[in-house]
Amino acid sequence: ASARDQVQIAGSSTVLPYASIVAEAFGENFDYPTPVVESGGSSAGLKRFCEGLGENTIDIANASRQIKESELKICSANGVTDIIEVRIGYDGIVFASEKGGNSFAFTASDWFLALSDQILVDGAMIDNPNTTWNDVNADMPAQKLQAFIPGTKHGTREVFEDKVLLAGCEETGAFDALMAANGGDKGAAEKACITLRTDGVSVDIDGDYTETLARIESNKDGIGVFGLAFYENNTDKLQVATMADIVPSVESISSGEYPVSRPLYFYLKQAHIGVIPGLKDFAEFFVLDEIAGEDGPLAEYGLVADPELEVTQEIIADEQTIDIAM
Amino acid sequence: MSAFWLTITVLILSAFGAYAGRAQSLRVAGGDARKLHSLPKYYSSFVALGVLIPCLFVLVIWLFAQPKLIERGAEQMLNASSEPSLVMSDVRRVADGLGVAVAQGALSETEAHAPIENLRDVLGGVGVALGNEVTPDVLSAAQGMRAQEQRGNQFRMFAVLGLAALTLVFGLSRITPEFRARNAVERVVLALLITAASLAILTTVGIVLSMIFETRNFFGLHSWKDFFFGVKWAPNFRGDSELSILPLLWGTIYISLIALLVSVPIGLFAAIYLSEYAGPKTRGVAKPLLEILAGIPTIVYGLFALLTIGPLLLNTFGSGGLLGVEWMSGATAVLTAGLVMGIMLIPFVSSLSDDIINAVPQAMRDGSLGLGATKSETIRQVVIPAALPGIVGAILLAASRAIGETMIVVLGAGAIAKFSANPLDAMTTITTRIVSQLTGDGDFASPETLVAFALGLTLFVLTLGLNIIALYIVRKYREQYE
Amino acid sequence: MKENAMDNIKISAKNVQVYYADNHAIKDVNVEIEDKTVTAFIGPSGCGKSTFLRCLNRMNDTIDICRVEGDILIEGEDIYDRRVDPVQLRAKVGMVFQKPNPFPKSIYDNVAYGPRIHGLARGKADLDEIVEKSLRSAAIWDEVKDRLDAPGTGLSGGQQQRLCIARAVATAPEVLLMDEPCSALDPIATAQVEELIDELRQNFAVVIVTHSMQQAARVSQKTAFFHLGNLVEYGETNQIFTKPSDPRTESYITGRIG
Amino acid sequence: MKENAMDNIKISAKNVQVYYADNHAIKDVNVEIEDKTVTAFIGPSGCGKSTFLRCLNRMNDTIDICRVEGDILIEGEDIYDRRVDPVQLRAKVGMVFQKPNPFPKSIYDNVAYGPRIHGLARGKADLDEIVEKSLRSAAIWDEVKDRLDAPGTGLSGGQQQRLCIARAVATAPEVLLMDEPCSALDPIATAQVEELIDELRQNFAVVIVTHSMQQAARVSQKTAFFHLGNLVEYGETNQIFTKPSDPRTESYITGRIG
Amino acid sequence: MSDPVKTSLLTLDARTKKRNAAETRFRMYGLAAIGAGLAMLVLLLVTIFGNGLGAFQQTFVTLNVPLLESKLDKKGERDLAKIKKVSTFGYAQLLSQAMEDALAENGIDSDLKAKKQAALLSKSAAADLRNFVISNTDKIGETVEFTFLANSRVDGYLKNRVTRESIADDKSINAEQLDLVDELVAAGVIKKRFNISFITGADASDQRPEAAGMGVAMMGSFFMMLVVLALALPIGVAASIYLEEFAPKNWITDIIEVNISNLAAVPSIVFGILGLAVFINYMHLPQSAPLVGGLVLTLMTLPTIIISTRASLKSVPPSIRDAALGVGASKMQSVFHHVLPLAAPGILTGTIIGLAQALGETAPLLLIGMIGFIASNAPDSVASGLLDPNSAMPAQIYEWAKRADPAFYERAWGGIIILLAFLITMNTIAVLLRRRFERRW
Ligand SMILES: Nc1ncnc2c1ncn2[C@@H]1O[C@H](COP(=O)(O)OP(=O)(O)OP(=O)(O)O)[C@@H](O)[C@H]1O
Ligand SMILES: Nc1ncnc2c1ncn2[C@@H]1O[C@H](COP(=O)(O)OP(=O)(O)OP(=O)(O)O)[C@@H](O)[C@H]1O
Ligand SMILES: [Mg+2]
Ligand SMILES: [Mg+2]
Ligand SMILES: O=P([O-])([O-])[O-]
Repeated sequence: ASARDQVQIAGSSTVLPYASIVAEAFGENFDYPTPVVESGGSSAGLKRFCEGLGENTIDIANASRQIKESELKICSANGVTDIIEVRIGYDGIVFASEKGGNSFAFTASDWFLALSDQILVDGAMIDNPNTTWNDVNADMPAQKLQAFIPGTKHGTREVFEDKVLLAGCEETGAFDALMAANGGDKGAAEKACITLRTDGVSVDIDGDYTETLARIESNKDGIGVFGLAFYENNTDKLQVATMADIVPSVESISSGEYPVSRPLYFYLKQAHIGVIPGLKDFAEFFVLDEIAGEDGPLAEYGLVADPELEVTQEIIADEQTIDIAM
Repeated sequence: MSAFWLTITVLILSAFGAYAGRAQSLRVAGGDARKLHSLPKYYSSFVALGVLIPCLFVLVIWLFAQPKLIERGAEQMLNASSEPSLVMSDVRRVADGLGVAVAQGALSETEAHAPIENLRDVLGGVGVALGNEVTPDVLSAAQGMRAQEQRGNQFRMFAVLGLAALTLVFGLSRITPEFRARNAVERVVLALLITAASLAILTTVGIVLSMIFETRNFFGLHSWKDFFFGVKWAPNFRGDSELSILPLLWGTIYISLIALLVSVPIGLFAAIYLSEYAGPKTRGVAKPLLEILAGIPTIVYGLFALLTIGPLLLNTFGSGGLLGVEWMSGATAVLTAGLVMGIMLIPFVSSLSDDIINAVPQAMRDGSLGLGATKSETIRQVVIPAALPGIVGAILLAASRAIGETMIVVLGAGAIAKFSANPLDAMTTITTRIVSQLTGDGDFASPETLVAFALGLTLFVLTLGLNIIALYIVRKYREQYE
Repeated sequence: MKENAMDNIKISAKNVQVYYADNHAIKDVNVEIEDKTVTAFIGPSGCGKSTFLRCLNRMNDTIDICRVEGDILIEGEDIYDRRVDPVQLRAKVGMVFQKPNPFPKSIYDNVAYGPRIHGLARGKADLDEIVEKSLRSAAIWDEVKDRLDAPGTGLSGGQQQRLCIARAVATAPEVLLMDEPCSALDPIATAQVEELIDELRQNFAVVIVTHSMQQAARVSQKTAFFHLGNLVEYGETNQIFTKPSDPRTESYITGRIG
Repeated sequence: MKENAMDNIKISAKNVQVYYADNHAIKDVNVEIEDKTVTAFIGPSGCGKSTFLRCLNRMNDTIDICRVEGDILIEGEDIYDRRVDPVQLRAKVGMVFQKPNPFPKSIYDNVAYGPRIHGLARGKADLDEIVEKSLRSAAIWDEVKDRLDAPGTGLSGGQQQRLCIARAVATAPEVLLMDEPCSALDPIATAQVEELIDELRQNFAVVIVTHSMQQAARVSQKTAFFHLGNLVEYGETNQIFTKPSDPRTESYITGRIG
Repeated sequence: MSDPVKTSLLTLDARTKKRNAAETRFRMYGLAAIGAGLAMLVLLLVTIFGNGLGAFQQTFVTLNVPLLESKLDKKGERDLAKIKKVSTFGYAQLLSQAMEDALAENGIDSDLKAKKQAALLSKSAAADLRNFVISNTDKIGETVEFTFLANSRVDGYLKNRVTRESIADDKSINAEQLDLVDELVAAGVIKKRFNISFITGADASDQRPEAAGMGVAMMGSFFMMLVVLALALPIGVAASIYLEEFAPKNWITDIIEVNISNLAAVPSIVFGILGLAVFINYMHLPQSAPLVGGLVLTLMTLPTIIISTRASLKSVPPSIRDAALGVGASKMQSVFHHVLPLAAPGILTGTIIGLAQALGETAPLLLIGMIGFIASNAPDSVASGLLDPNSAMPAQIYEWAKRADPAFYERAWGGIIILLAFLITMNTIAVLLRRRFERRW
């Protein structure tokens, strides 16, 4: 067997477009071959990352979330101990509906009242009776409730649950009611908060944003959850809703005003640096200001640049690995 | 001699063996091939195979074993502190690079064995990229490895060529007029056939092995009672998920059933028309055209379900639809996926059944027509029963395909698991959940991800059971009618 | 046994020509087949006996390259008329083939097949009766009565052919065409089938192709001798066998050995 | 023509039993078949003639449920011995089947197949000669000589069977087994085949299963009568036909009709 | 067998009429089934071609680019290593310069900033230029004419996918830029024409849909099919022959038989799991390689081929086998000389369906690393075709269909057209072969 000479990356499909933009530019500007960036999801990527060291394992795992403790354990059990964590920026999560239809200004409570299985009415938890947005919030149009939200495989779903549903649950007071009902069991209360109605108002989308878009196009009432980058590429078909009166944009997310976003990472095997040609160069190239900075191509495509990019650059330059608490 | 040229040499020797075997057989028969037990070509194949098989076997083993042995030696030489496989890949890269450099004339053979300055540039110059500067011990390990490789390759050459000569002489010496060369050659062929058939078992073992450990991990984290007997499928990022296979199983069965209800009648009637009514021209055109349906990527069918069939059904059965009923609340439904999947499966049923129906002897049809049966009576009562075992096979294949389909289900039937008898409800299948959980964002060591393996293994066992039953039924039926 | 031929014509063929693509297999054959009579077709292999026989119930329709010209009338009605439904025709003109071809069904279902599709039985009991009667007349009842549910394809060659005869008889045809029905039967079974043919003759016209001149002599009243697609001679069986008028017939008949 | 039977045994079967699963189809048969002799197997349909015949060249090996016990010796060698290659055996003991079964290949290739796989011909010309000779001896050469490239399956039933005989003869067997080879032939072709059988007898042993007792009488020197799996009687043909010693033989023979 | 009622043949009795009606109905069902199947095919094809044909046309911009020595090789040493130091960002300036020159040459005034003007070009332009310079250092200092791809929005504008209304909220292009496009089209600088590199090129990142091509993925599929055909067909046929013709009927062969039909029901993703575990983790074959993809697809296709091959072997009449054995052919000879040729049509049908399935399959490729952004070079040898990372056509289509830029949507459908063309070529060969073997006996 002859030795592998290109960087091999796998993981998150959210990070994939950014990684491929970087990989392409890297291939153009360096003598190294263009890295291979596989998709398949954060979990699958990290799993392969933690499979072990060596040529027939990947060098970098992309992830739309931070690596978990339990995963690190398996990693180190397989000898993958020196892991460099690189945060490349943030992914904004936006709500959008069919262009030309009603425009929306949401709050977290609106979403909770629209989609939760049970809501608090007059001090009691009852089955969600709302059928139009107007029922949810008198300021909103009398449009039928129909939401296309990420399926349970997507990390975006977790963000949606944490930053929208749970927040709404607390805002509307339902959380306290549930805490009381569950005898102070926080876990149970949270679970109840994020339990969605099953009458077809909320539809899980397991596919990609293109599927959500198609669903909205064939169902004019639909409101979908998208990544910021996706929305920005499809402004001809979608109009974005505000959240707590903030219009989502690279700027408003970067500044932290717009609440719904999540960090994106990649993980790198230190042991592979120097062995796989171009690995470190690639990692450094990825977080260059010209690439991942505010004016770089990634931001242009929709990545919310990390305000602390310098720190990240240092981490790579110094090959700082994560401490694994064993 | 490189492995490639060695293989070529062995091939040439075995071709020579073929020639010599033929000549020798004719010689021992005194020039009269009729005195031989077998045709001369069997003697020649006997000698050729006798050379080829052992030599290639030794060569392949050698190719696998030598690098392992040499690397182990080099590893000990290095007594590497960090991950040995990585250092070794560096060593291997340097060793290979030295070979390339010598081949391209950038280094002389003697230079390649001496310490080399700025090796990275030298190798870079011949197109071998190195990650960083080469440490002396890596270089010396690489050089040692190269030397050993060269020695090993020499041994390999002697061993293989020696074996080739030996087997050649032995093969030729076996040739007598009585020698049953055909039987010997056929035994080899039979062994190959058996090997091919056993591959199915190996694959099964592989599948089970590649899933069983993760499945065990899953059952370590999640209660098997909930998995097998729970009623809800609700994975959840914070853990504490309900992961029961039953609603998924229901969705799988329901969707496959609808797909079969679409594809079996259409496919079977199409097959009947093609083989019994259509002229050769129609058949020659229609059959391959239908077969294209099997080749359209499933993503296209998925989009077709999402963009065309789903909305169409919604406009019919949904609120404000053509029928004025409100049976359907979203475009995703069991029926959507079932219909589209059915279309995809048409050629599975039609093409295979057509071949099988076509093979029913004409005498069978004559017998029925001679009794005054119409063509359709003949088909329904004589031809189809005669072709039934094969048709059942085709349908099973279609059903198998339905169970394994993902894209159409994701885009057509949705991602929500539920028990419902309404075909206009969204549901999902085991296979799509396997894909979803495997490609999701959850913690890969969590039950939410590991459940994919348990689902896969359970589905495997279930279909195995179904197949055993199907085999039993087909057997019984066949015993009656053959 | 002899009757006035003219009054009693069941099938009459006029200037029949049959082509398999370019192969002219039947050349201008004229023949009148009488009702309540057994007619034997004899002639060397490949002379067109089977082909002509298959014209009589339009079984040749199933062969794409086969073309039939001329008229074939059954009771004065042209069976190649557009209005004629070959299915109805074949119910009237039954057929037993050269190679036994039982269906891959049970023995019972093989025989019940015809009566079922033609709706001849009033009920299960009636059907049972038809099946038994047919199997009996085909001289196979005793051998299969205990295994009517066994597959018909599991029988020996001779048994299979007798089953096929039973199957044809069960549809109660008016004309029965038999293409060497006994070539796979042993003498005892042959005798029984010949008896059956004689019995059928009481009501129907039977046309039988045979290679055995003894058989033709035994069972038929009329014999037609074919040669290279031509109908060389047609007449009373004993006349054909004793004083053939055509030299070809004579040489064929005397060329026989036993 | 009569010879000393003892010196001249080609095949001898000792206590042969054949079972199809539980069906005891051949019951303790002992028989000695002579070289350069035609032996006829006769008996009612289903009595096991074909089954026993197929034991002689181990064609029964291909039927899973079929089990053969006892010894069958050809020239003193047990053909069921482990060391015997059934393929080699079958080249020595050729076979013609009851239903004609030409390969879906050209007529030429049908006949040339055996010589090719056994390496009997030295070249194209030699092969052509074998093919022609075989087709001639099967009395079909004149009919097919102009269309040797046409598919064998396109011939008429009789032609197909003669082709199959030609195919068997082409391999130059020592013993030729024929399972009702003439049941699809017309008398002229039958006579020719019978002549051929007589000719083959000069060099080989021929075993023929037939339903026609005339044929048995005409072509065979020895006759074996089977009944329900038993070999009832075996002896000189004329003795069997004139003074059968077993009452079953007698009733079968007198039960004949032509 | 009562006295038959004399009926005329010329009039149909009621029962016959009914039966004939049933006959006609039955025939119509058959016709309707074929019609339904073909109608679906037509519908699908119309959708595919309607959406995808546009991908074969692309908009190009022709510019004269001054390869300024001051930018590319300040010292004028023509030292390749130094020239390589200039990254694509450096070339961007040359492009805006060339764009300005083009406007001036054609007398077009524009208030747009240079960067906005250059944004009409594809992002691949700089890379194209850099590659040219690196391989033609002698041209530095000259002005060279280039034809660059236009940005996907510009391309969409020429294809009516992008309109002034639709870009109202679009950050990447504005109405003034479209005005400029109109003028450049009039001046003949921007042209739409057939785009061969869609058929031959490699994938491109999300920012440049205009540069993405199917060619390399096509090679990936081609090499995978090569592996599948070379392994699945012989192994499948060999296994079927053994099981159908030689295997004793015992529990071992029963197990094999059940196993095979069960493998047909195993979801394809599970084969991916197997492939990852066995071929990559255990046997250490390279990741993302068509060889591994081919092996996985082989395992997946085998049951289909085996099942259909066995069915057609079974349908060969036993009398043919008897005939061969009767003239002294060995079992092996009878199978290879007679049975196999007769079974060939069915085997080919199984192969067609199996290969079609393998060609269109994506799920298992996900796990062995063949889905994602794999923009390698076209393979230059069989070994690199099998071992170098590559994608496959359906994987490429699947990836494109997911991407955010709507320009990829058109390419996804265009890719499907290429996939179908590939499939139909493959099938035609098999169908022609099948027709040679087909006959009824
Ligand atoms: N289906 C067919 N296609 C082409 N030619 C045919 C077909 N059937 C028969 N023939 C040809 O027509 C001629 C007459 O054949 P037919 O089967 O009628 O003869 P036959 O008298 O019945 O012979 P046999 O006694 O052998 O059955 C022959 O030359 C034969 O080759
Ligand atoms: N392949 C088989 N499987 C099971 N039973 C069989 C098989 N072949 C023959 N038999 C049975 O064995 C017995 C003898 O059959 P065989 O074919 O030898 O009779 P036969 O004397 O040749 O009859 P025929 O004259 O009708 O050809 C019959 O009862 C038959 O049903
Ligand atoms: Mg005939
Ligand atoms: Mg028999
Ligand atoms: O692929 P994701 O993990 O980013 O959803």
